[in-house]
Amino acid sequence: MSLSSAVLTSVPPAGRFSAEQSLKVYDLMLRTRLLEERLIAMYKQGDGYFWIGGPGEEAFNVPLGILANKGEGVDHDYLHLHYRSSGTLLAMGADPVDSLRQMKNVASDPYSKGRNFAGHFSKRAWNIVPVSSPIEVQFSIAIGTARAQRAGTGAKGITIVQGGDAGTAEGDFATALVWSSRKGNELPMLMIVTNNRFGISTPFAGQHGYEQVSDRGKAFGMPTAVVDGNDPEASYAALAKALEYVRTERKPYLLEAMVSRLRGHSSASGANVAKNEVDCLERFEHTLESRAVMTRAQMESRRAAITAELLEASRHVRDEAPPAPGTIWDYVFTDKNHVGGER
Amino acid sequence: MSLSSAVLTSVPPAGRFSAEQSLKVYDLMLRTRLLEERLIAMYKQGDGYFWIGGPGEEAFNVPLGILANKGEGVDHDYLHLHYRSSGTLLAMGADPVDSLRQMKNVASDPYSKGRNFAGHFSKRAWNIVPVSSPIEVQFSIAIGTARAQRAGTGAKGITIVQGGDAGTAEGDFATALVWSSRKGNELPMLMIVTNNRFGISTPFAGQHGYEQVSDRGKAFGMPTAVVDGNDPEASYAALAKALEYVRTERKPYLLEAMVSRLRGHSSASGANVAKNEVDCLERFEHTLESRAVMTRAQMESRRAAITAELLEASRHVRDEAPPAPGTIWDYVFTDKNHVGGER
Amino acid sequence: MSTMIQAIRMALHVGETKLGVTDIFGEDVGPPLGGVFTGTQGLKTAWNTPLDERGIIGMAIGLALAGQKPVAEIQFCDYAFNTIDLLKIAGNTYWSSGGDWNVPLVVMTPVGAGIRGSIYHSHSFDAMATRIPGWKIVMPSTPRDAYGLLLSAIADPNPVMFLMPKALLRVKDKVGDDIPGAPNDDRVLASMIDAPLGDRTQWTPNWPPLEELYIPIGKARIAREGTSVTVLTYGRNVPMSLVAAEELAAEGIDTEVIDLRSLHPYDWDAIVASVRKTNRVLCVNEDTEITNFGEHLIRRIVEELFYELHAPPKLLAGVHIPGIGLADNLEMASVPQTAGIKAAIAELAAHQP
Amino acid sequence: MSTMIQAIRMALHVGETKLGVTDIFGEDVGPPLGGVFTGTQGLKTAWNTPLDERGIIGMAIGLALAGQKPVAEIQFCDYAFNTIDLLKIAGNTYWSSGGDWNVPLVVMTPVGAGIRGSIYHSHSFDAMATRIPGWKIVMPSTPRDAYGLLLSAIADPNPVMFLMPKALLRVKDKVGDDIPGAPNDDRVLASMIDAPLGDRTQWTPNWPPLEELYIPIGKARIAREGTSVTVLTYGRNVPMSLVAAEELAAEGIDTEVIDLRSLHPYDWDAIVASVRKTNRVLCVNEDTEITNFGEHLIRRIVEELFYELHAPPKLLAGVHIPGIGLADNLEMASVPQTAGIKAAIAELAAHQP
Ligand SMILES: Cc1ncc(C[n+]2csc(CCOP(=O)(O)OP(=O)(O)O)c2C)c(N)n1
Ligand SMILES: Cc1ncc(C[n+]2csc(CCOP(=O)(O)OP(=O)(O)O)c2C)c(N)n1
Ligand SMILES: [Mg+2]
Ligand SMILES: [Mg+2]
Repeated sequence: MSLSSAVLTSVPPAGRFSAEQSLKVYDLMLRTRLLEERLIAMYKQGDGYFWIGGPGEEAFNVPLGILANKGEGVDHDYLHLHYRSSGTLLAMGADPVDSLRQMKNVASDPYSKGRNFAGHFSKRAWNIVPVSSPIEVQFSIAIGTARAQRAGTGAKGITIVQGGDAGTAEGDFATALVWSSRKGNELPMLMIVTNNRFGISTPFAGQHGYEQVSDRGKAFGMPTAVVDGNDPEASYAALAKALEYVRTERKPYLLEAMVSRLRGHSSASGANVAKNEVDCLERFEHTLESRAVMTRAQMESRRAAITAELLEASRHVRDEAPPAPGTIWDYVFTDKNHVGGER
Repeated sequence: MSLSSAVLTSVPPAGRFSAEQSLKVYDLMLRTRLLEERLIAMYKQGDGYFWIGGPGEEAFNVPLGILANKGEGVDHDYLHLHYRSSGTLLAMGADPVDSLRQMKNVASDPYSKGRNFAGHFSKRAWNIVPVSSPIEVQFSIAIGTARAQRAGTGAKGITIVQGGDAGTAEGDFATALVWSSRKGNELPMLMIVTNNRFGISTPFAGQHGYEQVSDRGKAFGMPTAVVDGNDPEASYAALAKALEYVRTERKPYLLEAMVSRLRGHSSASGANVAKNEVDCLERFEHTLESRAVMTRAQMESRRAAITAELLEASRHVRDEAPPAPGTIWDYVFTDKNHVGGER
Repeated sequence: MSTMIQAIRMALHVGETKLGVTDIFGEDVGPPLGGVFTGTQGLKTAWNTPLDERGIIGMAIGLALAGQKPVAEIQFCDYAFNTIDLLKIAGNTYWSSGGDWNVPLVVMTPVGAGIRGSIYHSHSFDAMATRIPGWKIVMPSTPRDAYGLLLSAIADPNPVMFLMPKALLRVKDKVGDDIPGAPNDDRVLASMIDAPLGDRTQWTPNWPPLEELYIPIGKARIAREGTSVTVLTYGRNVPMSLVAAEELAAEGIDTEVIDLRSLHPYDWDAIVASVRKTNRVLCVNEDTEITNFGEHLIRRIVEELFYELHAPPKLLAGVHIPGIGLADNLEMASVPQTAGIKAAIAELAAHQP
Repeated sequence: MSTMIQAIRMALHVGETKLGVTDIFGEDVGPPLGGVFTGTQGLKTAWNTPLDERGIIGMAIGLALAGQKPVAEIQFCDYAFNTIDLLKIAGNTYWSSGGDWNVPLVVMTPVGAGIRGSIYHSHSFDAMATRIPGWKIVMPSTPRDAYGLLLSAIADPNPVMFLMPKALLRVKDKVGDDIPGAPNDDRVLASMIDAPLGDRTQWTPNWPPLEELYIPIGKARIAREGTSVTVLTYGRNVPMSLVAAEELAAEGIDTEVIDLRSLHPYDWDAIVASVRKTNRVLCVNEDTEITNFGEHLIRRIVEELFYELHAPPKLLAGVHIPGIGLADNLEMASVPQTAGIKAAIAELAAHQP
């Protein structure tokens, strides 16, 4: 488990964070937000071709990263994430500079070697399965890591899979519901829908026959819940409860988090500041201020420090080498010319 | 509407059939059963390569055929059927000899010109969309005919789509649920699952997280029902009620019929008589006998007459010509060499 | 003068007002966005679907069976690969039912590289599409061809796939090669049919008095006549090949560039005529090179015109790797570029039999 | 002496007992049926999945990511066409993640015509499979090759597709060409490992003491040496080509039949050596002929060995129509038959350059 999680495991579900915990979560949320802002700035300055990310999901994704059982293999949690998951990554301890590297598609990008878009994480050492652009396929793939961890195997980890609201219209979402809930063959799998009420330009309303996506889990006999994903304490508690259930019962759970989309869908839609959306960071700042956990000035100075740090990092990344053309041939197969039986 | 339906429209839902109606339904059920038996015999005698069909579904599929609004175009019902639908076809007025022709894959096969397996019906004049071997795709296609008939278009017909229980694990079943129930965009579509508790060799138990497939409709806000598909009167009533709802409300309805599989999955599994399955025809015969609607002797003579008729027809079909090799090139395009604009 | 995406939009407008198109749909195809490339802005029958490509193709098939005339969009062809079975059904229903049910639909989808689209916005679909019998497949390289091919696709009673070369969608057409009925001034056209930025709820397009134009499916266009080498290509690689040809003209190499426009049925007569003239062939496309449509063309040319060939026919295509990388270096090394086309033509021209 | 399906079952048994196979799954793969072709009878890790091919492939990818060794079956390749996007993901994950995650899985699926399977049990998958980078693709034509290729597929740390020529699954192997450790008497073998008809709940197989055998992926087998014409083929068309070759031998035509065994990577060295010797090439496979893998082979042969060729290379493949019809006449006219192969070889041999 990550260091940050040690700090927080003592929080009672649905309870308030302690001062120390608040500072930790705030710092991660702020760092995530500023990282996304730096990525958008890089895009706007021509230091990257495309941006997509998670401004508006920090209050949910940071607790997820804190609570995940980090490590490699079936005794740790597999994470099949969405492309708005920088909060989860940073909470698990990722270095923000690596996101800048992927944005700038330099050779040192550890997630894809300059091949993939920003936000498309991959980290085997932490069981972070590659984020793939095709929507919802992670729900069909997650059943496989979950099977490797099913009851009776002795595996301690579980599988966590996350996607957006619009994506639940794909058959893959149903695949995850069907396969995870087979009677006698249940899978230890937390399914998360981060509902920002949009798929690119298309509003949730008019595309779905239910009020809440999580209702779809009910017919399958699995527990479901909806949480205000703009509230880090509520999110933390809901996640802790869901994770506890899945870890213990080794059965599926469907959690829907209502979140915001603060910079629109992606750079393709401008990445401009959205109107009429709750800003979880602002809200948490108000809370911390009103609880006298932090002052405005402290917040400002934290913001300034991280901003400077990221700017500096992005300057550094700008000078890193692009991948060489010939590297396109790397990693097609694990062997250049593998012949069966030569183990 | 078919002649047979005129006879039956006066039946009150959930009520008993009149004597006349009973005879009509019995005759269609018997005819369907005997047709399937003839097809199996043809297979076993080498007059066909493969058999699949509906022995055990007559009590449900015959009422469906009776109640369907038969004809071509949006003012009639589109039928996207399963491969066990001979009862529906015969109830709509299909000539059984055409099924024999498809079994023998002769050129005169009106459903596929000797190209497709038995039970793969197609009849545009009656809105019977081609039965396709891939399981469940009909659920994704049915949303299109239903959209052409949605509220506001003035279309009088609705769309009926039917599939097996195992097939509901495919994403296409979820596609139909999602697309048919979009708020404000509901589709006039009756979805039917004929649940025989098997997918080939795989039992229902252990593959699904719910007791009844129809529970999956609930989250989508659509009415659902389960009916004893071995009882023609209950089936008739349940279908009448569901159809009435869809025709009037122009919204989706999910109906599950519990049916039997009396000859196993197909000829690949032997097409032998199954044990421990309720035989709807036998049951209905008991009912008619106990109600003194028909005597055993009358039933036997009916059976003998139809059997003889079908045997005679199959002898005739055996002499029909196979499709010529060169016909493989027919019907690739509607035009041999169509060039756009030449309307 | 218009862009290809404007030409597509205008064709769809003609489709829904004159040719019976009832439904234009796909992800983000309806208001407010009108398509991620703006292709469906302001169209009265355009609507947004759920995020479910299988539903989109199924919907199109169902509408076509019900006698409607649907135009479905898959937002990027990269996301059509979970629907191949349904595309096969669209292509085989007429045949399987022995001529009972035809399936008159159009699927349009942006294809290819050139916009730094990384692994999932750079795929090609031409090789895949040509593997699905029962479909007609077209791919324009100019706005005018896009307009005329799309109208032919809509008029056609069979399933037609309209592949949109995404790198060319915003390129302006040459003057004179324009859309009949559309204003020549591109600013005027934009003011009439491009949705404004920001709030669009009050906006309606002002369509020009467009005339019908049908580019026949199955007929190629000789984009440049020449005698030294034949280039068989389509979509994005057409303008690239033309640039290469112009550069080579200075070196005395006279290249014939054939824009196939239709991939199926393709214009075999045009190919034969050109090969008989030049005796040297280069096929250029962006799809991965193993089991590639250009290989089909080469196979047929070799089988039927072997003794006409003065050099081994060549294929220049995407390399056979699992994706197209985001970094410039990676994308450029993965799909044909003008310099590579030029070198391949020059090599063929210089080849001594 | 065993059938190919028995050889596959024995390889899977070795896989689950010696090579770490953890899960063998698919529709009807587990008890009681053990596969629609009996390929998975009696295996301890075989289980039945829901009827959902996307789930099956997703499950395989997930298990592979979790370090397990899954073998997934798609009941007929005809039902894999809604999973192409997932197959692409299996093939691109290692590349996309810059070498972070490999995906060691095996997908096996029956392919091809020859059992009067009509429109949806006769498809081929070789052309489609070779279009998906990152996969190794193998296809046996004998029980022994099936055994050895499947063991190599299981041992391989990459995704491997094992295509099962369904018309050959129940054909008995020639004596001497058998599985190491399996009894020679086919009745003895059947009594040991074939499930009884009827109730199987009490049955357990009695596995022979099988030995590991690895047929290297990427190496072809010269099924018949010859000097007149080279036939490049695989799967069901290998025995057909051998029959054609024997018949032609009487007419003085000495055919070399190369069983590719691996479609990707394929054995280019073997192809080059043979073409240099015979100077005439025929590619034979059952898939539809437009954008066909044989066309790739021909394109490469033409590009690299043009001046070695004494006749235009030929492709004999499935015709480009939407399906394979049920009636005998239709199936026979749709995919290569022995007589057609023979005629094509004879024509190539007789060709005067
Ligand atoms: C299979 C597939 N279809 C279409 C797309 C294009 N696309 C990218 S994001 C997106 C909308 C996703 O909406 P949602 O699932 O709600 O996630 P969000 O972006 O709102 O977090 C679409 C349609 C895609 N990436 N994959
Ligand atoms: C997409 C697809 N996958 C697999 C098959 C092979 N198959 C044919 S029938 C069948 C079982 C269908 O079960 P169910 O849906 O319950 O219908 P039933 O046959 O019981 O009426 C399977 C797996 C198929 N035809 N299509
Ligand atoms: Mg969303
Ligand atoms: Mg069933």
